[in-house]
Amino acid sequence: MSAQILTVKMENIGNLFKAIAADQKLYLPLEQAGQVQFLPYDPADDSQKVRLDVLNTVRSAKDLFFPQSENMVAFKKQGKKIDIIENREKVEAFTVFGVRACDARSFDILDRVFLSEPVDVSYAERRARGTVVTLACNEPEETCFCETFGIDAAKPDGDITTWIADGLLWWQANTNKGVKLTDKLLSVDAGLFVDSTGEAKALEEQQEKIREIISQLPLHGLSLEYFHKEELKTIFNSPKWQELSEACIGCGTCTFVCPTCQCYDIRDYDTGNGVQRYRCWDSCMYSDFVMMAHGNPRTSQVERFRQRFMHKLVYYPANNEGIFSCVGCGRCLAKCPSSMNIVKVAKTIGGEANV
Amino acid sequence: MQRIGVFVCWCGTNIAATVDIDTVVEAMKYEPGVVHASDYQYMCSEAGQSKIKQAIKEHNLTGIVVCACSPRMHETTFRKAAKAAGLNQYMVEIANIREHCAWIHKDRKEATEKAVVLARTAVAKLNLNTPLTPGESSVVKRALVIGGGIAGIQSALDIAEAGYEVDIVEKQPTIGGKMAQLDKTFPTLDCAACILTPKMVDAASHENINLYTYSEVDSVGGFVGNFNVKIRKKARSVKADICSGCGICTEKCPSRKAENEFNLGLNKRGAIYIPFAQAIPNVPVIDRDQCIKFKTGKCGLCAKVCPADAIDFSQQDEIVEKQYGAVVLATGFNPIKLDNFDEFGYSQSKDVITSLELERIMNAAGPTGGKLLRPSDNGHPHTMVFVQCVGSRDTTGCGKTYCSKICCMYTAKHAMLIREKYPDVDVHVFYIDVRTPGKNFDEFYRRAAEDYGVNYIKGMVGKVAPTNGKLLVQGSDLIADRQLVIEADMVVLATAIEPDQTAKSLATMLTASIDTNNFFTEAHPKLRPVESPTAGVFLSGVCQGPKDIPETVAQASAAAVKVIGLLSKDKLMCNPCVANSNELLCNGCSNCQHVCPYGAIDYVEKEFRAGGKTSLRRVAQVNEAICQGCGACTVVCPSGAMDLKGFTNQQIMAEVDAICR
Amino acid sequence: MSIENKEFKPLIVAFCCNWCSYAGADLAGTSRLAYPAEIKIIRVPCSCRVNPMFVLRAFQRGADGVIIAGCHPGDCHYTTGNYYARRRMTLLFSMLDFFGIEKERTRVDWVSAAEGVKFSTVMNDFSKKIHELGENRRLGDLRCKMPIEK
Amino acid sequence: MQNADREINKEKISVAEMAKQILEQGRADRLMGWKRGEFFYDNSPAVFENLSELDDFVYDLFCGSNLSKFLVKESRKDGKIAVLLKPCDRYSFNQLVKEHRIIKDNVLPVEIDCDGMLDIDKIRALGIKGIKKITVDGDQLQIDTVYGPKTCAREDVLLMKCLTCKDRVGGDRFELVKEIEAMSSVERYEFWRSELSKCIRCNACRNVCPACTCEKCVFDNDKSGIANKANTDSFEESLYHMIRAFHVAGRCTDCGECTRVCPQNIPLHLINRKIIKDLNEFYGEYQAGEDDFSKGPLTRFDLDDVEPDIVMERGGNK
Repeated sequence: MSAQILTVKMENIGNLFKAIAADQKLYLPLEQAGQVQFLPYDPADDSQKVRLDVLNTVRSAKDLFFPQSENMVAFKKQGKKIDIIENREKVEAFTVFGVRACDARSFDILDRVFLSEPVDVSYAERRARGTVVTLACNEPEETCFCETFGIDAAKPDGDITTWIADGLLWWQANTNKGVKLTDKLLSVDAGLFVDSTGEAKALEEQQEKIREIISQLPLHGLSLEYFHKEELKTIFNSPKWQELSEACIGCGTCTFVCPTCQCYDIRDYDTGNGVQRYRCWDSCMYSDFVMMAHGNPRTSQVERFRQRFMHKLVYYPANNEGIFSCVGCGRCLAKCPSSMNIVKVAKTIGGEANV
Repeated sequence: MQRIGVFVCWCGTNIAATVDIDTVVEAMKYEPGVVHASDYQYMCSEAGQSKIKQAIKEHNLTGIVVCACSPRMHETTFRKAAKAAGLNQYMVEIANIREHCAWIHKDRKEATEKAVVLARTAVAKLNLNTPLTPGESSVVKRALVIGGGIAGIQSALDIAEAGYEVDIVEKQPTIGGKMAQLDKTFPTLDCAACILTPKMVDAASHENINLYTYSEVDSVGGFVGNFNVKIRKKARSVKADICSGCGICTEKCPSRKAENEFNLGLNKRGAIYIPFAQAIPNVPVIDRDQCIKFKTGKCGLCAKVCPADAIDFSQQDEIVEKQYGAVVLATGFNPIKLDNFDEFGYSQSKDVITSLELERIMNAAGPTGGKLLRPSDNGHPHTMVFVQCVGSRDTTGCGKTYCSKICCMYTAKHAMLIREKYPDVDVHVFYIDVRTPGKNFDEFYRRAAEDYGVNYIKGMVGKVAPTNGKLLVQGSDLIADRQLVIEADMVVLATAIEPDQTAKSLATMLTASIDTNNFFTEAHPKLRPVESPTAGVFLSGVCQGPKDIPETVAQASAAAVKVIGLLSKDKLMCNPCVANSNELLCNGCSNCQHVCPYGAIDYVEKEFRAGGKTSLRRVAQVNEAICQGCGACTVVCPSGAMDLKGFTNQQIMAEVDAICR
Repeated sequence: MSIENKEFKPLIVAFCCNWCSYAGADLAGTSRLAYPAEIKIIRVPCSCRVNPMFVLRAFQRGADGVIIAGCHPGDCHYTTGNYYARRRMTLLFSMLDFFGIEKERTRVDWVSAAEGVKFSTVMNDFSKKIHELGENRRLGDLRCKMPIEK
Repeated sequence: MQNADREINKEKISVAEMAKQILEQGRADRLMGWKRGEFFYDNSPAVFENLSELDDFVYDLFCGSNLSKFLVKESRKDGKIAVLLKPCDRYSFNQLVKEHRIIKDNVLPVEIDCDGMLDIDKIRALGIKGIKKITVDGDQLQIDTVYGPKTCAREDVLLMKCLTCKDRVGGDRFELVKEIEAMSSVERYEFWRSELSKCIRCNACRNVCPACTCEKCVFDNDKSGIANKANTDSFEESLYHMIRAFHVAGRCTDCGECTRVCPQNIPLHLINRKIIKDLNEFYGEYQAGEDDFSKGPLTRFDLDDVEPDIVMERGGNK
């Protein structure tokens, strides 16, 4: 707790949002038709309901850095002449407020993929322009198991970390991007924050409370060490995959709600006055995923199902110093139509080692 | 990628007047796939077609787009031209820039812009065309003629002459139709019976012609070359093969109350009757509503007196099912009902008659034995008034909008015959315009007006009021510009004619199209006047539109030639734009089978290898000979497995895209 | 065509069945009965060939109105085609209306081969309605409408 | 024509007991039912091959999923499979048999009773979190959570499809549809824009729908012209749901699965119910899957069907 901690009364959190949104776009967990999403905050529109109590948005914050679909390039053809038009979306600076600890960790997992050579230009640009303000979750749910991946839900990382405790919003900048935003806010409205670096006792109590709840969650103590130790081939050839994948209907829900899924497809669309090439999320559960000239390497749902969890628990860790490509946010546990998910897979494949 | 040639037609000035041809040709050069674009004054002419053929060879084109008139006009012409140049005839698309563009837009810029869009759309469709080869289907070497009037008889005779079997179905007990009721025929004034009855006898005796009189068509299935027709032979209650036609039964029959339809109700007939003496077949028919035996069970006198014992009360309707290669419609006409025209007093006085009734009165075989007598008191008329256009050229909605074409000539004929036989009778004719076009027709009318002193009055009749035995005809004389009243003994109304009411149901059965007046629509007034758009159905006589006997006979022979052309082929090229199912996508859910009007789809279990496994799947198969290509199945198929060759989903989507670009 | 400044020029796609309404359109042409040039006709074998996908495709690519013309029920060259089209289009229009798309943007009309006059009056009337409604903003793909620039 | 023969629970024994008997007596080689999940509420559909696997068989308040669509794949394997069908699932089963998507002879349909399944999203919406255990007593639920015990009424957390269950309670299933119809055209447009813009195009609604069983869906087939993987424009969102609603029109049995599985809780069943309401209004009452042989409303017609411009004249749709 060495760095400076500021607090804002919960009642005038609105002014904080207005201050942030003054010169850049601010994304908040807003309610739209009964669902909470990260949507741009519009200071003028007071019908927007900010929902900081909801644990997880259905579309994770990944959508702000790696959107579901984005233009790449367009071609226009006149007779024999083709000209290429760069029409990628221009990204200005933005802040996203209310990111949970698990989602915050997913950015690091995605960075390892998109920011390593060859760098993904549009992802890098969005990451550079975005400031992540995380908010600790006071009421984790039974589907949470971020602790398994060494994430401390009480102390989420991110450019700025905030907590809600004792009617106050506690604000702590961690990175220089965070400091820059804090200084800008202070320069705009000095009275916005109260410096309470010393008396953070209420905050520590809240953090203890969070950690205590997490220790009581049903999935507390779930360990995936089996996937580190066990040899890839035995996991791959386990007979349990057939039984596990029976219920899977091959939709893309688990992949599209997952904050760490990173596969995408590039498609062209003939708009009538030119061809628009764009990138969009793809799901390994789809039957035409990685469809190649000769056909599709994974022809049945068992193989596709196995590929998804092998990638998260075996292939990705193998390439990234053992870091699992899962942050335990629990979205796939809640949203799968057949209630099949990574925890059941881990327990069934891992056997007693994982209980 | 296709190599497409675009040919823009000027159509003389029809298109060039409002569409800037060069802009269209220039615009087409940039369309994807187009390698050649040119224009010509008359693309459908010999020179135009050879320009196309030459361009096909020179640029080795894989498809051509012709921007000209409607495909319904010259699609077959340009397909033949392409075929002659070695190109598959279905790699031809037509952009209709005349009827749908040049003729209906005044502003040149707007019309040109639309022409470019329509041309671009045709090119977009052609890019996705694939060569199609028409399938073949068999031809049944037998024709069906519906209607036994002069039109039906003439067509049947000509077809039979060519050696093909013909069946005539006539709903009256005898063939002959309306012409049998006429006395004399214009312009030669020879008697109708002298022309008609020999043809009726030929028809009856010709070994290739079978007569189904007192019969109706119940249902028609199948399609060109293979019509499957059910004919209902209504029970005559007389054994036709034994009856000698002596007619004793018709004289002895006690029930005399029935109106004689043949004489239009001017006299009565028995319950068992022969319509007229020269009837073919000369076999009586029992009218079961009038016959006392059928109504009360007593009588049966005809059976007793019949020397050949040919009466059979137990006879039932009989359904005959036969196959035909072609169908000729010759259903003829009827005068319209005059309920809407009571100002002429038709329902108030028996002396106000229609022209057809006058034909019966003047006919030697008619109710008055040919003497001109007033129906009310059988007296001799001294003044007769003819009223033209009763119900024809009527825009008020209670009559027919069209001109019935034959009334001016037959009224001139009536006037002339009456003046010649009874010089003491004054004849007045109220007319709007006397229309006697064609060979010897106008001379005929001028002879009636000048030589026979028929008083033609240009004006309309306002009212015919029957007052103490006379008919006060109140009309106007536009030339003398005065109102006048004529005291007449008889008034003859030249009534409008309309198609027989069976036309509507036959059109539905044969899916032949009819117009708002129930006349059958011809495929094209000039290019294909005697064929219905529905392949295998031909039109003969007034069922296609008002016409006189010379034209009817000419059209009847024309229809016969078309039928002979069809029957002479052993194999018929059937429409290749039919449905076909992509078996990899097909779910086998039989939704398409439910909607197919022709039952052309059935299912088969097939082996499929996918992903290393073979699976047995139920897939749809289309019988290309039966499918007519309507496309109902393609829309009800969710996965798009069923598609229509020539109008595929992709092609129509490409057309929509091209239009909205 | 950019949306604001230009005077609104609607784009209307008409699906005409080959046997009746297309022939009706030809007759309207031969009788020189004008109707607006913004109506473009696509020939289909029968009104039952028109797939709701084509109607939605037309709206997607920027059409402001779609009209389907077929034979009068009972006159269909394929005996039953227009009966199916009638049921399907009634359902489509009702669903589009349920999604809040102005219901005057779509229409079905029966025009026989002899009704050139009716064809032209129907097209003029439909085009007038679309003019009143204005540009189709609710059911269109912006990518197809906006020209592609830097 | 008569429906395919089926197994009825005559002696009213427990479902688990029935499952055991069927496998024991060999009346079927495999049985399709539900397997207990990690928590109390996440049961998964599963195929049981032998008695030992039946140990983690479960039939409780959280078996809302409709098993009939799995049979499209399962009935093509050799051997006979028994399937547990709740009253609302039977319509989907009949419809799939009618369309030859299920090979009837390889399946033994077992009709089981059901008195309403629960919706975990509704329980969460009541603010109940950290669920550890749920016990039922009468019409109340005792829920033991990390944040202390909570209770709620069973009636308040029933699945949407159970509120108007065709077998049990007869609520007016078109109530919400009528509400939307009463809105003005602009309001309806706004309502559907805000609902459909949530769609993440995950295809769960299509892959779970028993009426959507195409070998290759038009949205996956590039040659169809409307194939797409993402809602790159607001139009794509509407197009996907409109075309899907249209493909199942006249075949949708209103089983409510699409709304149950939608991760964004979009009320998709309202679109299908609107079409069912229209079909009933225009062409007479019809319940898809009532039997396994009759023709649906869109594959038949009447000579005097209503004209399309009835949509223009009807009141309510301002």
